Amino acid sequence: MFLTSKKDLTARIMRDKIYNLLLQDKRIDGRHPKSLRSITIQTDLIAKADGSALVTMGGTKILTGIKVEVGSPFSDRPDEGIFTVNAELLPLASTSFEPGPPDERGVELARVVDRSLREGKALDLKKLCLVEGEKVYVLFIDIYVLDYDGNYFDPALISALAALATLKIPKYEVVNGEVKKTGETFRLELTSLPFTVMMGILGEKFLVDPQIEEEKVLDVSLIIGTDEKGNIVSIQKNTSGPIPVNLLDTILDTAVEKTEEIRKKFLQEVPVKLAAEGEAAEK
Amino acid sequence: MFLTSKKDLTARIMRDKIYNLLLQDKRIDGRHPKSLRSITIQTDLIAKADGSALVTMGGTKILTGIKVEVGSPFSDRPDEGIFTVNAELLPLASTSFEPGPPDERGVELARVVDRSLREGKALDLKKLCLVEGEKVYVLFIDIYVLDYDGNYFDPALISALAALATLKIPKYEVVNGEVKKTGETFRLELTSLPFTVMMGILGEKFLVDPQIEEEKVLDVSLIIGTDEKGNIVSIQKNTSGPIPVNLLDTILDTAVEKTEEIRKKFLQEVPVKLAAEGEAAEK
Amino acid sequence: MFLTSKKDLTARIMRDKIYNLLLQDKRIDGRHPKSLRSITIQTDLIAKADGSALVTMGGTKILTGIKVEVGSPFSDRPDEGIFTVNAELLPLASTSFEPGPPDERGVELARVVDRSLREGKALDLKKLCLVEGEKVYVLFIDIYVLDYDGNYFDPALISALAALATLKIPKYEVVNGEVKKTGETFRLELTSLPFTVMMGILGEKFLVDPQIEEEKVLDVSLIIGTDEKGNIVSIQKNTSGPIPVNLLDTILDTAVEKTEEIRKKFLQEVPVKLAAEGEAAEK
Amino acid sequence: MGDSKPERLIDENGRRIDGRRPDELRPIKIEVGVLDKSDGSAYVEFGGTRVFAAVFGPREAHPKHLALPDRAILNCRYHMTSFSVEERKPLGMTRREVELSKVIREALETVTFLEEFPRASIDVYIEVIQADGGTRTTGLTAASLALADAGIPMADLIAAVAVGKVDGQLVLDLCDVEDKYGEADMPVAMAPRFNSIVLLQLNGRLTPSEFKKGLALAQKGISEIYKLQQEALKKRFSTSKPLEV
Amino acid sequence: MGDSKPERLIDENGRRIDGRRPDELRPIKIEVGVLDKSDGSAYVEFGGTRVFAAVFGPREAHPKHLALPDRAILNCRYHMTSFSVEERKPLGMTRREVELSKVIREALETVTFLEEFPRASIDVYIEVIQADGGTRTTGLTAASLALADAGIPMADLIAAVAVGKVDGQLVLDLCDVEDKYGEADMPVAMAPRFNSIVLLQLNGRLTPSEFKKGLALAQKGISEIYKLQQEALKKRFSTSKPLEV
Amino acid sequence: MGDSKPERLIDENGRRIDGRRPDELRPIKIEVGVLDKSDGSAYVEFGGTRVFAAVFGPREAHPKHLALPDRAILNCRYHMTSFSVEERKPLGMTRREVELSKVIREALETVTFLEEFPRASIDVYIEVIQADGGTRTTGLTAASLALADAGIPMADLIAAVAVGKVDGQLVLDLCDVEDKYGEADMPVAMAPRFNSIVLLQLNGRLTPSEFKKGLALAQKGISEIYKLQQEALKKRFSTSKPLEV
Repeated sequence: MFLTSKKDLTARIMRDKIYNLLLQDKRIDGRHPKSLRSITIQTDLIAKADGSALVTMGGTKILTGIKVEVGSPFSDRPDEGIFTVNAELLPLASTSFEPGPPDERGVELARVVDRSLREGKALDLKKLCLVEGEKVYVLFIDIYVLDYDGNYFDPALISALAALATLKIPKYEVVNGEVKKTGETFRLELTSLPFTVMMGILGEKFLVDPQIEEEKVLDVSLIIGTDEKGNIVSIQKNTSGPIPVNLLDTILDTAVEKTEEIRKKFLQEVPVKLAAEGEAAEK
Repeated sequence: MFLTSKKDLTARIMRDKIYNLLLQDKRIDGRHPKSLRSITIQTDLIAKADGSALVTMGGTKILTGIKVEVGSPFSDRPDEGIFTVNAELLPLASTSFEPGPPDERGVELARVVDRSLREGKALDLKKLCLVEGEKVYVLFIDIYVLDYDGNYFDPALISALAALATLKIPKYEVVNGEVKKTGETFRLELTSLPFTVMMGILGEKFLVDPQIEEEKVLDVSLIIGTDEKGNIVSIQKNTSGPIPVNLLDTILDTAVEKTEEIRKKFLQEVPVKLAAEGEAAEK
Repeated sequence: MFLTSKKDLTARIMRDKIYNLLLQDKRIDGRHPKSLRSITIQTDLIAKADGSALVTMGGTKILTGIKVEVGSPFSDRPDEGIFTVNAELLPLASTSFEPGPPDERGVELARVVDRSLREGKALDLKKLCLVEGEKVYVLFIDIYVLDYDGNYFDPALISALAALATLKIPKYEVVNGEVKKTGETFRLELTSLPFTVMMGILGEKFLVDPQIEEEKVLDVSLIIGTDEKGNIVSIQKNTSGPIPVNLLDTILDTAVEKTEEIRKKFLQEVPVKLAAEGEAAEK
Repeated sequence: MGDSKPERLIDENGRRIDGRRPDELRPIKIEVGVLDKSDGSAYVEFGGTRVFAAVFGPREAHPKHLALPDRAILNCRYHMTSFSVEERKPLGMTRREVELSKVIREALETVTFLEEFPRASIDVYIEVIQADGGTRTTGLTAASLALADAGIPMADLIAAVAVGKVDGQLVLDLCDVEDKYGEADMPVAMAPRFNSIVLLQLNGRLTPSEFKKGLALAQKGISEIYKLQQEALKKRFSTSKPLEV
Repeated sequence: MGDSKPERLIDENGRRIDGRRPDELRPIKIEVGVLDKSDGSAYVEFGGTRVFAAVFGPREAHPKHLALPDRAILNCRYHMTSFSVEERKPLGMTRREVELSKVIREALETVTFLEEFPRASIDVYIEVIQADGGTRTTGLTAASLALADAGIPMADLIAAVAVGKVDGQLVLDLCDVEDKYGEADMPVAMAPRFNSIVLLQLNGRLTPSEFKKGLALAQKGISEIYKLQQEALKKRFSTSKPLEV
Repeated sequence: MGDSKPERLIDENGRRIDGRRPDELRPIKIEVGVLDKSDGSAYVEFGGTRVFAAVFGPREAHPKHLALPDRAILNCRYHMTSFSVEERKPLGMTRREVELSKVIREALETVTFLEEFPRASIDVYIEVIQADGGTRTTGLTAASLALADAGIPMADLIAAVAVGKVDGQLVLDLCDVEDKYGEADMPVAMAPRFNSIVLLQLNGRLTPSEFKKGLALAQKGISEIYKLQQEALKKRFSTSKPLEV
């Protein structure tokens, strides 16, 4: 594209329709430009996972499960547990997803969720160490997009956090340097609750949490993550197109406001155990 | 397909020909519907393998070799050795095979042979343990289809069993928990001799051990494995198409009969060492 | 092809042009048939590599870097370090290179460089042993073709040797069987300096170090490696086409002569530390 | 969970580990039309086994050189989430998933009028989100509903269930522990209107007479499942409320 | 090298680990037209970060079924040599490289007149030969020059740089140690003529006010880089001497 | 077997480890037309080295975009079974197999009239079932017979053998132990009618004069092999009895 041109005729017509609605602060599904779609969160629904959550955000449906294993720490962080995030855009979720190993979109989704959790300091990885330099917990956070109606980023992070919040980690005892399952489990304290909100820009207007028809015609979109203190903890411009610099201030303010709305919803729905303030502040 | 329709004209003509012969208990290569093709078995032909066998069944030719290594047992079976079965449909065997990693047919062949050996209890895996929980024998049973004239399942299992029956396993001594080759070898006792027979159904008739022209026009086919006591130890319906329930009784009886015929041939050709009855009965 | 026929018309015209020049001992870039293109060698340009060299030979540009790690020796050579050679024909170097894992040409390049180093006895691998049977140095020699104007073999080997000659290997101390970096480094003595020269044959004539336009029309080409004593240490015929037996004598003599020319250039440019004669002679 | 073999899988009252009688199915939940973006979909639970299936097509086969001149290609992918099983399943397709995708596809091909859509493809995706025995039969049951939901013409629905042998006794609809510690697992799928078997595998050891009894037991289960499928389809075409898993 | 965290990243005089002021770029070296066999190329150094970029095209898209009827496809591969980083990078594309290839491609698409070349492809290859922070921004800076060198029409060049937060202070053009031990890394790329951001990522933690100051700092750096780019292009079209790395 | 280096590879009588004289080939067995389903095939043994080769084609190149307008593509895959070598070879193609497939293909291309079959492909598959030295030369010898058996027009057959240096002496047709513990291995393939070399590699160290003697030794072996090939082809076209390995 040259900056914002979209040449395809049908796309143009849809773009005009969506843009004209936006000028009146309206959207094709009746929302206000700054309204999120409705969010539902179910946790603990996969008994074989150590933690799991099914999250819907409008018509987008995402299932995340976590398996806990014991492994070796990274040599430069001998006293910290490890987590990895994978994301699969399942072909049953959309005609635009193909079977096979994650393409660049799946990789991007996983990495944006990973960065938001990591830089948003959701976990205290030191709590996941069993034997320093030897044995630590390894959390495999696996995200599956089951139905894709636009913006998989925000619900993916919500489902990852909901699965983490309700995670039951097997307890181990250390006997002569070897670790053995005790049969009990413990809950992980979260040290922060970072959430993201996807922003779409069309002309000089913007909207939050685009659904699929909107996504297709936006000039550009970006995902912004913030924590409960209003810090920005992750940004990802995820499509081609220009972001006018002068729009960014308002967009950022809106991001802080909308992620706070998600955070409230999350705290209502998910029995999260938050670390005491003092602890959470360290790193 | 809708159940048994095969629309291609040439296939239809061939189907009619084969079906009309079947109605007279005849086949295109002169066999009776319940006759197997002739079987030849050569063992010990690959000196670098610990066991090997070349089996022909009519025009289908299969080479299996076994390499023995020492590895760690599975944690839930600390006192048992391990075997794995791989199968490659070599491109030199047929225009329908492509170079590259095993496609679904190669995977299916390997898994059907694996299940037949495992559920048919051909081996006593406890005899393949060196140090409980630490070191066990690992048998790599690798099957190569060299020439494909229909039904690779039955000769593949025959060649795997012939290679197992003549396998020379390197002896190890255990010295301070370490294992060392002694330079000697020992033979493995087989605890059972499961064989399969492939059954093809055409209309209300069926035949055994289809060759390639028959395979192409069958309504459906299945592979049935039995042991020497007449137990059914594996079944695999391996093509699309319906199996009429009322044909199954006769098909099963025939399977038991024909695998017994293969077993006799095998015992004539291969110097197999069978475990004493008592032992074989355990699990 | 049937022996030397090249049917494409443009190729034919170019071939005739190059051949007619050759008959007058001339080439399209003004060189004599037995003249190498000019060679430049820069070392130590990648600070994050333990050794590196950028080599140009005419318009062909190759960057090699070496990373040193500590690993386990091969069980049949417990007192020797290990080196591996990889080569990537980067897509930015030529329209004929594709992104993705090395194709057969990249594999061939890596293996020819590997064989030339190994059989040319450039390194004394015993000097790369830390704890016999336990810990040895592992050198990853990674070759990247940045610009491809014909004959990547000779400059690839030059760059590998220049990176080896200037390699700074981290020193380790052995403390209770464990190895620990001391923070110091040492230089590797080279025990020999094998170089290759690529030879192109056209009719009954031949030339050295073809550039890309020549490569495309040659009847056949081969790469010959020699050491400083005039031994032939590697040969690779690397294209289809016939080598007339009667040309080989002259070609070999030229190869010895031209690699000696490369060797002189190399010794001028690269601060190589050669092992004492006596040591180099052993194996 | 499932870590060690229970002392007995059938108690003195003939009850199974989860309280069922030998010929009893687990609680079954079926919903059709649960995923918006596919042309047809279904969600099926057999006890702890939970499966989504979605269908796309008929649509132009892609890449084109795979298209067949006289009928549609039916593609099928049976896949499990990494956390659906006891030990984390590695990402990518295991050999087991490759094999099951094949036998499920062959079952579906048997009842689908592919000849009506030359040069097209019909893509069936099955996603097992929790595995507690019988995932292939549950997946196939779901897939045939998803095909129906997509309006693909079929000669019949496919209903499927596994039978097995546990502590020497034939039982219907194995759960994971019964599959793991039992003596045989035999998945059976049928096109009930034709009394035809469209998928059949046996992993384990049965006498011919046990096989026959097992098959009869499977047929009994299949006729129950078939009814539930028809009810679910009827419900689908009268209403469309959102799914709660 | 880079093995352990320095005690402080900014000294009492406000100087950074490599002696720079917070708002100072590293020494930048730009050469255009450095690789003979591509249609356009550039080599860019930002301090220890060294990157080649090459462009092929517009040329016929291959395989053909990927061609678009109304515009060119822009492919982009960002790749690092195995020895460009502290720990040897495995051969093949890491997930990080896959993601960066995507965001760099999207930035380039934003300014390129792809509509002028229907059914064509334009292929951009970026090779990082040494990584010392800011490889994606350096790579993008180089790639837009390589596109210009190839004569591909663009609405503007792209100039890019990372800003970050180190020891609590905002700094321009992070080097590796600052990236690793700092609190935030925010790569920014712009089409300066349009005052538009074409790449934006944040890995770390900033307050909204820090974000705004950081963005202004990035804009300052970008305008300096943009000048250097224009000079390098001018030089390219007046002469063409060989590159010395 | 082959685990440790024998004290000497040539004894005081000038006999090699397997009793041969330095210029002696191993027992060679050649059969043409051994695999039914290919268009041409051959089985060749050089002592313990055992190889099948099969040819398919000329047939339409697939996928079509690979077809060449003026000649056939010749594809070649040299592959070893996992158990053909001392240490189990991993499944899939090793780098060695990739390289050998290339040089074998180039040798075959040299003598094949590919121009007679525009847009076609000819596929050559070589399967080494036991490796005891000289697998590429044995494979190439077999492949050229399989091409002849398939009726593909060729300027000449290819006969091939390795020469080497063992305990300081030049020997013909290396076996595995000689290859492993010898000083040089030089596979040579020729089109004897043209006195042209079509494959040549050297792995090891030879003086120029040793090279020349070695080449002469190879030529001697090649002329013997060439005769055996011709006899086998004659036999093929007069009879066709089944193969016994």
